[in-house]
Amino acid sequence: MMGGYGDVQLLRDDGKRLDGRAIDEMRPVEIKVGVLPAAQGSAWVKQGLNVAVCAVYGPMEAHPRKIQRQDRAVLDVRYNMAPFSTGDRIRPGFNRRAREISKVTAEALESVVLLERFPRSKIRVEIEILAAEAGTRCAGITAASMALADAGIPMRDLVVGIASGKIQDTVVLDLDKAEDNYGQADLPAGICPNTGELVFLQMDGDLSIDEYNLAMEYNYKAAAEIHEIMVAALAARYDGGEA
Amino acid sequence: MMGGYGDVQLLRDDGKRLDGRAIDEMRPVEIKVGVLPAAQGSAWVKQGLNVAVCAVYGPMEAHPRKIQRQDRAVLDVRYNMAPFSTGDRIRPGFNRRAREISKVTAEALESVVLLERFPRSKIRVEIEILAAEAGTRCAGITAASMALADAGIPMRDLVVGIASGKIQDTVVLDLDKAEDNYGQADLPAGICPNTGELVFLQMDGDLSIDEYNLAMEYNYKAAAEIHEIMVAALAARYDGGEA
Amino acid sequence: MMGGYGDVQLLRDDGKRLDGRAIDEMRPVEIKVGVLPAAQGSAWVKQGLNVAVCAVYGPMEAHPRKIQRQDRAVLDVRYNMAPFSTGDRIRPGFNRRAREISKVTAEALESVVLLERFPRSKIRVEIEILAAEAGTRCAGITAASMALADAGIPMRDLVVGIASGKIQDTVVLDLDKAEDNYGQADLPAGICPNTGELVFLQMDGDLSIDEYNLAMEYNYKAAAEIHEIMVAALAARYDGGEA
Amino acid sequence: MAAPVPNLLRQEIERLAADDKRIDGRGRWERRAVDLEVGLLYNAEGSAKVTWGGTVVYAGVKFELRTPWPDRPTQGSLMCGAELRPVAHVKYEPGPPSPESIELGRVVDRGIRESGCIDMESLCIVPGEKVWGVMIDIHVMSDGGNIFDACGLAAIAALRTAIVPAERFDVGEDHVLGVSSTPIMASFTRAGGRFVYDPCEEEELGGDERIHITLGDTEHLHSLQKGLKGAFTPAEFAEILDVARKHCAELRDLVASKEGN
Amino acid sequence: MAAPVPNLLRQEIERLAADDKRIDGRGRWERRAVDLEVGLLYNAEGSAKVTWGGTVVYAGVKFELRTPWPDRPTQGSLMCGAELRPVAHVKYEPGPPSPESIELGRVVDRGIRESGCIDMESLCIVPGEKVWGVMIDIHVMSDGGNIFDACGLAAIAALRTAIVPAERFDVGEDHVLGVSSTPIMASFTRAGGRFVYDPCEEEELGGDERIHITLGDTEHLHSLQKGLKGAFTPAEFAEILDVARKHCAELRDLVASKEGN
Amino acid sequence: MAAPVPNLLRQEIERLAADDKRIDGRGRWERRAVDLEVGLLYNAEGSAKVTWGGTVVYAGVKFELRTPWPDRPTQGSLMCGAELRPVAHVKYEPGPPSPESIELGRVVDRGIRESGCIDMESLCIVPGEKVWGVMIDIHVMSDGGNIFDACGLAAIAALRTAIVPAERFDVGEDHVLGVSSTPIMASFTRAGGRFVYDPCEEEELGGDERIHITLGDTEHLHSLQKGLKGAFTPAEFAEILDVARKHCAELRDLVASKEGN
Repeated sequence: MMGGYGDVQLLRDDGKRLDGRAIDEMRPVEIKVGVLPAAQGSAWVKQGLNVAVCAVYGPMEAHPRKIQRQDRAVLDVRYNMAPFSTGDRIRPGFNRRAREISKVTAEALESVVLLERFPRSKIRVEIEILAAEAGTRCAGITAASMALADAGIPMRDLVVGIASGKIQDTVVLDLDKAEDNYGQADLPAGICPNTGELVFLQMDGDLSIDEYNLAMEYNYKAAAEIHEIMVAALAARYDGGEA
Repeated sequence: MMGGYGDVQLLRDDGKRLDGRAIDEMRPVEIKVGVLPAAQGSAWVKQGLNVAVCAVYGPMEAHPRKIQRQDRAVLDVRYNMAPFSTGDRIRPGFNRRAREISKVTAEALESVVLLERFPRSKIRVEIEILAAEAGTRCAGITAASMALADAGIPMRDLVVGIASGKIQDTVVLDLDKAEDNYGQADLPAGICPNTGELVFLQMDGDLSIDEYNLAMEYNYKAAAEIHEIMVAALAARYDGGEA
Repeated sequence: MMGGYGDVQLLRDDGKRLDGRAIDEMRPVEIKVGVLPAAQGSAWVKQGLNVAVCAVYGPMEAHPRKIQRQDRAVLDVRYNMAPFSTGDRIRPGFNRRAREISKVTAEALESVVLLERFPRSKIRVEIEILAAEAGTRCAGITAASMALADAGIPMRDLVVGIASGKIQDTVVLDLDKAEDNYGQADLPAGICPNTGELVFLQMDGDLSIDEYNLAMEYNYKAAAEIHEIMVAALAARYDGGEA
Repeated sequence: MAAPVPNLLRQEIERLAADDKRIDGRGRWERRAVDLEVGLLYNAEGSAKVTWGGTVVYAGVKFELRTPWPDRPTQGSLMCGAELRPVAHVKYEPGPPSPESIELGRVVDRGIRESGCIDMESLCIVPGEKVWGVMIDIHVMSDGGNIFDACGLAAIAALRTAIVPAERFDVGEDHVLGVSSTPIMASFTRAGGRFVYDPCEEEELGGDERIHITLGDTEHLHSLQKGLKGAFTPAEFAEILDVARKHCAELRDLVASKEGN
Repeated sequence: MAAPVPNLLRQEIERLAADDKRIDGRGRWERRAVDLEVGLLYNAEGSAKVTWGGTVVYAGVKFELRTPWPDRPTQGSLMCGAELRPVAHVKYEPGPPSPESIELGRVVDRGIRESGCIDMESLCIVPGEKVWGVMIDIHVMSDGGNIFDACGLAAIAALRTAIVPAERFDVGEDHVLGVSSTPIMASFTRAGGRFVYDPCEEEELGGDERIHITLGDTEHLHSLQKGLKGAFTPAEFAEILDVARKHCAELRDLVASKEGN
Repeated sequence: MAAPVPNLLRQEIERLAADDKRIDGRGRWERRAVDLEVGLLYNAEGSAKVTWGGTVVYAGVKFELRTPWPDRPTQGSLMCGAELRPVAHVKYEPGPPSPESIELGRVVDRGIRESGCIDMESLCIVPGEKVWGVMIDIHVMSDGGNIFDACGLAAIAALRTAIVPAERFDVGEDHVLGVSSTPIMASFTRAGGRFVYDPCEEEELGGDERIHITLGDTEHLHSLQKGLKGAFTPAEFAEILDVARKHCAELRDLVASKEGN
């Protein structure tokens, strides 16, 4: 955000975006569950050219003891970008950005998983970004809630990760890479599709309060669409009898 | 020490030092205790332009178990320089110099704290250098013994940190930054003002045995002066009823 | 291996190697045990200009508990090159190469040590390379099995570390530094001299299956020679009554 | 420091909340006393100390000469880091940066960076060759609750009073670092079931969700962060945002009052 | 994923071995089904996904411009790394690279490097100044046994389908990375007292010795590695080597079938 | 290696001290036998092995070409490090450098550096561009007590016999590293209530304070360090210093006897 590239043209004369999308149109989303045989539950999310894969393990005994909670499970969440997922290779290992995203993703999921059902245990959620084209933290949150569902972990609601943003003083849904690099703001959110609650929220850049409200309206609209794809993916898994 | 800058003039024609001090005169010292509300005990020491702040926590249960001592408390001492405390920013994290100073400071304090009163427990001593102008390890030791006193930890004696050194073949008290950079020797000591014992001693550079004896004489003289300031600071704390 | 230096001449016109050795001749080997007073068992191996020293400690209680095995001892093996052991100084600390060699060395030794005699315990094997002239992992394995014997740890057999390789399309025994740098293949093996079994094997470069068989034949021949030196060193230790 | 009795404390906070009260007697949207001092520290090119209730925070600014990134040859850089060292509270352990300290540093960094208050072009000395790197380090010395707001305040105050040490680096005359606006953070925590502004240490023990909002001079949003476990509704957010506007404006005036000293 | 019952399982594997059978019904030298896909991942200059029984592995190739080593001014460089991240199995923990992952990466690396399939001279752009660094990263996503062979296959397939992104780096036109041969790894484990090819997860639970063999197009050996506790005889090795030749040839054809897609 | 029985051992040491005796039969100010060998190690440009009672220590010197620090364009650099690796004693664990090993390296380093025995200007090759970096690494192989003095001795002996490998780096002819004096360390520990010189392993088990003194050729002090818990008086220090002078002179002669071999 705010890279000082105000002169990059991101909207066409016909009001559409460079890739032909309308301002309130999200990139195509595909979702599959049960993709990793070694995991308890897993999911694969493709949003535009992003690919996020998530494995869930557990509930299992939490160790060392000092991380155990007497009244609930702990979620151990890692968000990781594969070295080949970005334009320039990134060195393996947990960087500051990944640690922050892991933390807020864990907190979003803790808000919906019925942790009190599994005292003293641990649930591991492993999010791997295999290809990154802006919006990976949102794709990762969607993948994580799908993998938890695939693992049969009880939840109050799913979580949909989705972002809107601002480019050329215009609020748009679901920024792609160029829009993220040269845009003016990004507002990623984690929305519970049934309750309408927010369990994840970040923002950077520059948004007036009215722009914030419009961006959030787009996020809610997209969350409903993605929710349908999620439900269909879960249904396909159990219809197919693969479990 | 021994930077090979023998031609830098550090004494004026009138025999005084560049900042006007006499050769056996220390920099102004200010001390306050009870400066950090979250700590069990705390102290702030300003010596010249050095600022050292210390927080003490405990005694508390020592864990993991393997660090416990059945017959006494362990002291967990950290000396740390803030990134902005020096001319060039220093990267956060514990470097070799800080580890050595932490070790010898801990050993100095262990020599006076009545550790046997608190078996199996731990006392944490956190020394933070916020501004460094030569002599921070000594200011840190003084701050630490004040913070321990403020926390009500029983001690055989206080410890005063103070250094003398050699510049232009002359022994002087309490080197400042230029004197430290271009001088010939530094002799920091930790002195118990009541017993007269040494619990901390380092030295580097070049000192004849006679020069060593004179430098140590200056150190003892200054320790008595600083001790008065320390006692006054503790008295002010309890008079003021802030505890 | 395969550095692309095919034009370096490593064989003389008389069929001998640059240092005068025949193609199936190994470098001189010297072995001593009981060289480190603080260790339970120790050995010093000089092979050519390589110097490998090994200390063994234990069996001792394995801690932390989670590394304990109910039915056997664990071997904790470290292979480390001293900073001054190589042409360019190497930074202290465990690098990827050292970790791999430590792993395969441990696995070789686990294949001969009677671990089941010491349930829940740990045996530490510390290999230090003080001078490196190609072949240090093999010298380290030989030193380790000698130090284990010196410590009185029961073993099914000793292990001899020895390598053959290929230079100028010719299979040769025991590559030295130039041969290792400019050669075509290296085949280090860990051979049990009594059973004839292999407990360690690596290879890189380019070897036809026939070349492999010849190289391994050389390795077995050398292992028998080194075994005699090992037995003599152990005998000297106990004859000398130094234990 | 009282021993934490989380369950009893939580019940007490809930009981008080039912009467619209808080554990330290404040109103729901009331702030604790804040004291700001600047320019205290030798060697820091800009510095600030914030005392905010029982919280004490220092920030220091340092400069270095850097080669610019090849794709941004005329831009300097800004780096903001926070350390939650064990000096600040019995709960902080030594070791590598915790997720909490990384989040703290990154949220403060985004609020300042994204406000655009520092023109990266103004940090250029020789295009493609030499630019200033500005580094703000925040040192939390005593955690008495709401360290996010205290750190944000210390950071912007240290920046707005910083002097670029051009003479020491032989690249011209010392000058004030140009900072064109004053982004301010306001933080809220759910305590007793409802959100409150400026949580104290006891209110943070509940561990319920926090919302951090950074507003610029024109009341635009520059950074948002929801932290910790919990969910909230858009209506709750709208109410909070309104409170944030008032407090950010007040604290912006406090910063202004310390400049030019 | 069944809970591991090592002792019972070991007995069952031994019982089956006495009848020359394996736990998943395969013959001793039989391979599981292998699926190979290439070019799947945006941003990777070459990529491959291998599904090998219950094992799933991705490999991605990236390029960077480097200054060559002073003693090899006309040579580029190759780097191959593998990560056994906790995504792949409940048994993998987060933390610094384990000895297992280091061994995996280095064995795959040696097989490719030592085959000479990439001419380091072909990676030179300006001698002494600018060469390509080729980096293959292998990401194990699901460990269902025999990850070594799956990683080796993914790595060489990603390399053989990689495009050198010269345009993006302003050093000419994009072109295929020249890879002159197809080194393939074949791995064997002792299970039930004898060696088997392509061990499944249950067969690996025994923890007995493994042998990894990399063969080039001409059936020369390029890399050998014995892993884990255990001893073997030269005769056993000779038998294994023969099996390896057949399977390496088959998998080499599989890679070829995906090229030029 | 006897199992440590600290309490009984401490009592025994105290009992002996009352009769002015030591656990290994030595007098209070007596030294154990010291053997010094130099030039043993291929690849090290200078090397020494010290066997000091049950303590065995190697030191090796390496050289590298460096760019000088901008503020000292005509000066090379010296770096001295010590490793207390787990090879040396059952009490040493693997892991990052311990405070003990850092202190050891820094105390040895200061004794050599501050004596001025190496003229940093003599390490300059091209002012502002190219200087020598001299690196002494000390490897403790067996800790039988008083490793400080053994490490100090090994380091200065390795330095005084080191050859600058100028030919290998293409900057002239190989030559002796000029080392103008021979700083020697002498260490004392409180055992049985009084100080003793050259503590053995058993005397160190008490864990009482140590004093390390480095003296130069003219008996000037170049480094002091008090380590471990404990207090001492100026009078005790004066007595120790006198003993140090005698032993440092003896060991300085031992170093001299190995030079030019």
